[in-house]
Amino acid sequence: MGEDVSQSVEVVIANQFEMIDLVQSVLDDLTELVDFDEETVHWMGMAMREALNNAIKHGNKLDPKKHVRVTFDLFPETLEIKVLDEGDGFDTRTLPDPTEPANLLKPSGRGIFYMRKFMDRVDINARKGKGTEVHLVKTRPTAGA
Amino acid sequence: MGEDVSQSVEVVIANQFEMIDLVQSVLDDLTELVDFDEETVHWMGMAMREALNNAIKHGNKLDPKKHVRVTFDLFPETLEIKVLDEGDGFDTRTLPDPTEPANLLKPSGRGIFYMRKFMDRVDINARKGKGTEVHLVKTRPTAGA
Amino acid sequence: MKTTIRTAGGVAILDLKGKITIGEGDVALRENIEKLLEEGKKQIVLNLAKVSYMDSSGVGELVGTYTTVNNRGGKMKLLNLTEKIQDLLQITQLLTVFECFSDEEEAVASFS
Amino acid sequence: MKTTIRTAGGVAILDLKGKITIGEGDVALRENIEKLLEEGKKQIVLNLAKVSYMDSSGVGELVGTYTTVNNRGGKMKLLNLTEKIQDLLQITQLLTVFECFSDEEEAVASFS
Ligand SMILES: Nc1ncnc2c1ncn2[C@@H]1O[C@H](COP(=O)(O)OP(=O)(O)O)[C@@H](O)[C@H]1O
Ligand SMILES: Nc1ncnc2c1ncn2[C@@H]1O[C@H](COP(=O)(O)OP(=O)(O)O)[C@@H](O)[C@H]1O
Repeated sequence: MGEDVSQSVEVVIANQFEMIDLVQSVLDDLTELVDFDEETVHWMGMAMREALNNAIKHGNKLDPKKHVRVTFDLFPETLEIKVLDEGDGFDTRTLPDPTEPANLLKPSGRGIFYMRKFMDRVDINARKGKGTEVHLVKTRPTAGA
Repeated sequence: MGEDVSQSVEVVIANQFEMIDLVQSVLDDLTELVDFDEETVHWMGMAMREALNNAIKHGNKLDPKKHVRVTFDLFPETLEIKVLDEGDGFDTRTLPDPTEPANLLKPSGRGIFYMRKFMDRVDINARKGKGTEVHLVKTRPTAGA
Repeated sequence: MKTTIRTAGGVAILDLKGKITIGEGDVALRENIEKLLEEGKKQIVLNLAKVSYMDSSGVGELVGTYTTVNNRGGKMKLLNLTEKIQDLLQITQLLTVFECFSDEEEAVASFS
Repeated sequence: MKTTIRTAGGVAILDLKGKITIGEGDVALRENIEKLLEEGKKQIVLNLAKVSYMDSSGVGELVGTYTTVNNRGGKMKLLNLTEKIQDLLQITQLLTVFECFSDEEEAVASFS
């Protein structure tokens, strides 16, 4: 692998849940080129799917004419996934903790929590009028080796 | 499925042969959503891979900093794939026929021929400075039904 | 998701198969539970052995149906959690909420 | 692509496995053939039974090695074409060029 980001992929999908499998396939193929174990790939996939679910549902509000852009960048130390929708964003500071007793039986509110558990870093960039970008980062096992 | 093109996907890959499998996965997933038989999907995949080979090798001249853009559009009657590189194009009128006796033993020159055999329509748009776009069209079996 | 419903010792057992995700299975589960409750079947076991994938919406759906069944005076328990589903429930501290079994007879017997 | 080379009745049989495409296998095939020719082994059979995928570069490589072997006074024949490879060669009228067999003994015997 070269010094610069040569292994990058960008996928733009129509705003439909059916399209998620297709982005998952790209992630699967991309992780086959590198050194993550199966378990890591599974949970990373789940984190990405949660971000896609949110982009399609909350961001693009199920509007089939909108799009979700996903970029994959394979850096020497990390695999980074960005999920960008065309929505109005939200306040990331007020997200309730789903493990608090009062929230335990709520039927929703666990997506971002799972993302944070399964990735090494999750940045959410919600910019009014410019959509929400969820940035998922996983450190590669051989990083620094 | 709606009236307009809701099932469209765009994939941008780094200019590397290793990335071709990943575009193939997207095609496989996309064709699972529709009604093509296995055989058709196989040959359509081959046509697309030939276009990708050419984009990476002849168009982008193996430059790893260049990109190939692939778009998939699922229309009511057709599945259309466009493969766009950043190269200088070529003269499509002077392509030799690989089945002519004089060309039969040449080690190359069969890619576009295969594309034309396996797709219902192949348009090649070579525009100097704007890259070459290969437009592959396959009619859906249920079209018009 | 595919669901097969059978009865054992007066308990309704739902064998779920496939994905329970935002686009798939989540609504089907709710509808099946609703039907059982309407028929007066309030002792329910979800067999998750063949559930291949679950996302946060699927987890939410488990929680939602659990609450529904409780509110209607019934009980819903889980059977045969895969390792991955167990992890998902563990992380969100839902293993303390659900009664989980790895043996069907035990699950059925636990209602009486 | 993986290649195993064995000999039967003085004929070199290459069992090819995997993909012969632009990024994979095409160079390996050429190198293997070159080595055989250097060793004086000029009766060559390519067993394609386990070739899962071939693109136009793979077909080109077959043609290229065929010509090389011919030019050096040898003979290269094909064994166990899959249906898809047969289609590929048929379409480009290469089935008339290659001698193809579906029985290994026949292929070997054809050299004598
Ligand atoms: N891409 C997004 N655009 C707008 N709002 C979002 C987005 N992602 C998440 N949210 C907001 O954050 C909340 C919490 O998201 P999440 O933890 O995934 O749980 P859930 O999706 O089950 O509600 C959502 O209910 C929604 O209000
Ligand atoms: N995307 C492209 N950009 C520039 N030239 C191309 C492109 N695709 C094809 N060509 C030209 O057309 C020729 C024939 O292509 P093809 O039929 O695929 O056979 P091959 O790739 O084996 O030469 C190539 O050798 C090349 O000169």
